[in-house]
Amino acid sequence: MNLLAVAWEYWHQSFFILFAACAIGFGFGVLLSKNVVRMAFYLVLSLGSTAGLFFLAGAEFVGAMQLMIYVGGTLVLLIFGVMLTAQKDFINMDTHTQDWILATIVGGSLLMVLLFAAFGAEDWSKPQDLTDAKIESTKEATPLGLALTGIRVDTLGDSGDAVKQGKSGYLMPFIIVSVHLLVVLIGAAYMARTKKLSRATDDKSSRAKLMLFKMEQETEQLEEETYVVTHRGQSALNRTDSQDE
Amino acid sequence: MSDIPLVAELRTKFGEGIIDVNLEAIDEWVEVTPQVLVEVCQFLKQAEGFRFDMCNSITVVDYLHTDPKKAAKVDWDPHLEVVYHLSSIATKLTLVLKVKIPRWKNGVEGDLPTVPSVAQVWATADWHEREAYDLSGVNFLGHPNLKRILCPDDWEGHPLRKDYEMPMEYHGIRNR
Amino acid sequence: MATLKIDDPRVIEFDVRTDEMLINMGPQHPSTHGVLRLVLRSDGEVVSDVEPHLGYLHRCAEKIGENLTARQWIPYTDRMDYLAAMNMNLGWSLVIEKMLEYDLPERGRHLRVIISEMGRIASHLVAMGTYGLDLGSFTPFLYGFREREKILNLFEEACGARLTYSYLTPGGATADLPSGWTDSCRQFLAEFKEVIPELHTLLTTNSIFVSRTAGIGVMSAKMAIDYGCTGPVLRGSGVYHDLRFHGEERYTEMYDGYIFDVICADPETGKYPESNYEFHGDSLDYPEIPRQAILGDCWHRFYVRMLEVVQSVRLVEQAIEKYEATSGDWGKPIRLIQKLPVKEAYMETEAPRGQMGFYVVGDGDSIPWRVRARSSSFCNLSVTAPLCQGILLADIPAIVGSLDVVMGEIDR
Amino acid sequence: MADFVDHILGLNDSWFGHIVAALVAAVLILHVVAVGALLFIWMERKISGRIQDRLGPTRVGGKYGWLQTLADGLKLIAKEDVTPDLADKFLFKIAPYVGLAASYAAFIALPFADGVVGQHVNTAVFFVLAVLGLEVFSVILAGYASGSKWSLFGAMREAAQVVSYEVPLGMCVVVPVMICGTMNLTTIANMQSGFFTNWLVFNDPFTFMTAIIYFTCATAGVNRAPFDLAEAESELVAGFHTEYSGLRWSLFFMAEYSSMFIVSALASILFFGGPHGPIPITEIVPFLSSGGLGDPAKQAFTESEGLLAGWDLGLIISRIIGVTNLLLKGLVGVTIMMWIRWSFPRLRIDQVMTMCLKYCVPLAAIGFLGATAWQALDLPTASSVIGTPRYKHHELWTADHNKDGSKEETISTPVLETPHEDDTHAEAKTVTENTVPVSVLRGGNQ
Amino acid sequence: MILIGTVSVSWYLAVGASLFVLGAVCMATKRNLLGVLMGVELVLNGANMNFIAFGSKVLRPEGSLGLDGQLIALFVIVLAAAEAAVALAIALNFYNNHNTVDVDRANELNG
Repeated sequence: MNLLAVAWEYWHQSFFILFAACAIGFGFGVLLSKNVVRMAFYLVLSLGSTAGLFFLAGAEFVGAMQLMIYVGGTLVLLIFGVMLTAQKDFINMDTHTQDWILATIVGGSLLMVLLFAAFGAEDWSKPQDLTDAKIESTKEATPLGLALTGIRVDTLGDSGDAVKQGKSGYLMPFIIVSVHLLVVLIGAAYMARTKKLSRATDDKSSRAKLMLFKMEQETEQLEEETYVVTHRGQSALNRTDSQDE
Repeated sequence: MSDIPLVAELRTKFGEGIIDVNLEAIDEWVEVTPQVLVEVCQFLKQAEGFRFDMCNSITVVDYLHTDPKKAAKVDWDPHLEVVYHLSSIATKLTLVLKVKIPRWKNGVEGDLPTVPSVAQVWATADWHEREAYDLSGVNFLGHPNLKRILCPDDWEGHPLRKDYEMPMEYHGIRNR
Repeated sequence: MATLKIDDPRVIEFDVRTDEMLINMGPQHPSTHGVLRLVLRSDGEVVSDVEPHLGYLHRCAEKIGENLTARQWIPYTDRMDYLAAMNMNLGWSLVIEKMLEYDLPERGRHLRVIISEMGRIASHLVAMGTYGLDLGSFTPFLYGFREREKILNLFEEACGARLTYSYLTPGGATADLPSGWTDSCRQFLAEFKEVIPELHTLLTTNSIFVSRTAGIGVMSAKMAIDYGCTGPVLRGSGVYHDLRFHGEERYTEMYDGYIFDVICADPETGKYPESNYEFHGDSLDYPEIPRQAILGDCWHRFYVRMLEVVQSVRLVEQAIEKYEATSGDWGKPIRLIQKLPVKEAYMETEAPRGQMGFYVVGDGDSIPWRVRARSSSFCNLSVTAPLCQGILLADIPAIVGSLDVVMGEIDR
Repeated sequence: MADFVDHILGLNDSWFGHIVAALVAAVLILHVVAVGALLFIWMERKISGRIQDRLGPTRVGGKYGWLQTLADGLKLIAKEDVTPDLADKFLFKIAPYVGLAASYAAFIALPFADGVVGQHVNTAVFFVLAVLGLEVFSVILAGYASGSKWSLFGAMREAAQVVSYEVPLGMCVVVPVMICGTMNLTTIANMQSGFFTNWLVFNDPFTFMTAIIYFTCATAGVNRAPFDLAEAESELVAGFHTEYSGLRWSLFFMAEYSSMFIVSALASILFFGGPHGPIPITEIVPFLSSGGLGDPAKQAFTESEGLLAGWDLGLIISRIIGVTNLLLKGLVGVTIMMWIRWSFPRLRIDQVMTMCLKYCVPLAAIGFLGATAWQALDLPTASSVIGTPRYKHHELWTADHNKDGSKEETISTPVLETPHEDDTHAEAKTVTENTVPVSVLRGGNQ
Repeated sequence: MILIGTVSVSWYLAVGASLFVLGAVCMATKRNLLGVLMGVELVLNGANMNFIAFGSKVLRPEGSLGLDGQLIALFVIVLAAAEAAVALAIALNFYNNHNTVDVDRANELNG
């Protein structure tokens, strides 16, 4: 009982393992599944669990940002793309076997190198004391916001001159990224529209008809006859003499 | 007879195209030959004092007595009558046009008699003529898409014909 | 239609390529009224053309008419426009009376005005309710039916039935109105006048309803006449034509001595006739027409129906006074096997949905030689194809709903 | 809570305590969702009945038919869960759970009263919006997995609508966050304690406008009332959940009702004072006011001493009053949504989109700019004019903080002072010259 | 439950590395254009993981990147959104002109 009690003190560690397993497991899901829609769904779950890892690392703001912008925005865009193109034969496209063998060899070796590096450096794997109090105290939403607007509140006391005045914030990159986003999205929207008529239906497609219908309506001038009449209707034949009584 | 302004105009314009004008009937009607029907309709639609711009209904009446006794008593021989009820919104006048056509095209059973279509004159005639073709079996020449409107497309026979026999079954469903 | 070349500058660019598909809307789709089937050619959002398929409710009532006498065919007229069965019976009775040159006593005439105008109110209430249902709001439907139930109770007192009455027959009506009926009718009218402004706020002046219907399915007067549309659909496009005013002698004499005005916007000014009629204390000022409404669009057709209800209320009030002034024979029905002369007669009456025409050819026997019913919804529906070209999928219920079609009448 | 459990079972800081504490919190929130859904379905029937001049359910279980939802539930559970053969089995089955999980997860960071919250998340507002954004996946998956082109239409339309309405929603939420200087919902709620003029909605005309726009975008984001394109019965035959039946279908509805509640609860916290009622009972009645707002010692659940530490009755009652207050406001929000649903026809998809892009986004932007200007120019707000004293926190970042490296910020004493009279940064003057006089309003020590 | 000691930066690096490799392999093997895009997303997330690991005060109280790590992670997320938009625009354009999304068949350079 005691052993378990000790193990559980580090709930941080247990959640880490949970989220890491999800992230890597669904990553494999993305890799192995043939159906492109399933791949998209696994990717959503994998990125969701990485957001969980960010929360565990104390980066709350980035975690929420990842959930909202990355998963809620980018992947929705991706799924829209999947929906529009995943028709008939493009859903299940399996890769050829020799690609698989080559990819696993290269991937595996790269992974080994990286893992060795990760665990090699002694400084990185020093265990820390992770009690609850520690987690609570790291509130960075406000300093993060301020840092983006140029005032580095958290490095006020450092010795370096520029840093001392807390002026080494991220105002410049912040502005550049916003302008960059604007330009990119406008470009993407412009590029995404098709230039030519939809080939499948030539001029019978609905938009072409709509266009022609509108043109006809303007050209054909509707002569409005006024229908104001006084007397009652009766057969035209039994009126003998004058036209109107 | 010819003192009625409309009839006078029609006579001058179409001569013997206008066969006769019946004034004693409850709704006076003018009988017209099929050949001259479309011009008459166009004229009636544009004529200054009349302007029959709405075609209320197109009906086909089948004159045929199936049992010989009654057939003998009647003075007309079997024929079809296509009746056009017109009315004018502008002048609030009404008119009935009639066209007499043989029951089958030059006597051959199964060939539908033909009447030129007035769908170009009034757009509403499009559906009325399709219904007349569907129920009474009259082939309207020049109709944009003449196919059955009320009965299923593969139905044989025209129900409103006097000599119409209900088919025994339709797609396996017993009718009688 | 001019053919479209690829490098034609007027070609509008399309966004992502979508494949055209044929979509079946109906015959059991919730928003089509009864068993109407619309085959849409659409790419998901924009509909390129619509083709209505009819005949799902076709019983060939005209063939049956050739085996029944005039009075025996009355129940078939009920089942044509089952939401306004009274007006159908009236149409058939008038044609037979025209053929027999049968004149109706004074009391019978006023009785017919009361009953047909009440039938019009009931039918327009259903039209308003189902149109609200098409556009997604459920509440007007229940408000409309709550009032309609009261009218049906009155009809039940008069003739025992609630939907297919067979009450007005050639020669008058099967029975006179029970005593006290006119008082309960007056009481209903008094209550109904309070409800009308409520119904207006529910739909007519509701900003979402206006944005869904104004400027949609615009039909010019010329097109309406060309396609044979009649009734509120025709008057919605500004054509001043109401058979109660401009109909045949025999029909318009029924409305002799009544003061009412035809609801139709004046094409130039787009204004409706002022409601000079004093209405539960203050005169009911019609809600004003929204900016984006164009003459001949769905909103105007709906608006014409709502105002016609006010005129019908006015007519019924006058008819009750005139009815109570007369006494004696209310017009007993003609003999069951009344011989029909060797003549033919055609008569159109102003049914709630448009001009309902009946054509009878007699051959001396009591069973007519040929019977023909010209239905108003049949022609009104024929307008959907040209109107629904190039519109959004969500507008189709709006347009078909504004035409207020009943399948029983179309398929006969 | 965990220590309370240890206290009873005699263990010291055992893992069992932690799990039980977590379970208690989870079940409490589950109740809000499940019982809420039950209540809302019954309310929907009753309210739509009243609007349509009829009675609504009166027979099932007593006069007011309050067991009606149970009957619905049983019916739905009894119904067979049909999966269309064209459907993509796995995605079809998982879609409703994704939706429910998303809207349920948002409850973690929603504070029901001052200390009564699942998990203190500093960026609570951002977290709730992010999680609500995930609900769109359940719609897309349901639409795609049902195989039929009708449900695909519904899914694509609704996904486009929900994603595009997140933009104005986010902009409206930024206004209260900016005024209170923190994203922590508990602090935002505490800022609005005291008389109702302290509510942010009356702060200045721009926040008033933002509150209204927030509510409209929230209704659209949750797919209710005039914006419910997905189940536009009249065109697309019940949109994306056409193929669902039985329990799965009811899960979709549970998700919809729970996200409706979250959105209106968020509205009440951000704009309408959250757990703090119009008349501050907890402050006036001396017995109840023992628990100062935002005081770390008095936090519930997760803190070490736990809710029932010293059996401080006054504290408990004031928390309970706070919780009921918030639930009632959430209920009012949901009622308004139902009221709108039953009195308006539905908008077309392009009208919904134009309304979002042409009306909601610009208005939200104006609201934001106006509120910023109002703050910057320090114009009189409702609370400063006739406001009663309210909880005021003050965040001070000075150089000497970081010297000892322990990052212990000075806890601004949660004394209730009327705002704006201590704007002279009294404490800031005494600090060394390399202080960055950033007076940023920050929450207590959560 | 093996005892892996307290969670340290190297564990985060390991997860980041595996995500990175998964993304790379996915980009290499997928024939569907959108599959490649998903691979790119995984790679970017792997990189983000490292930034957060070094930047978090919880894992390395002293000598950590401080806020810079998280700020760069923010920028990565935002730029990934922009990149995904452009990539999808290209993919849809390609789909509309060549009626296929298969990567192998994208060999001509025109149009």
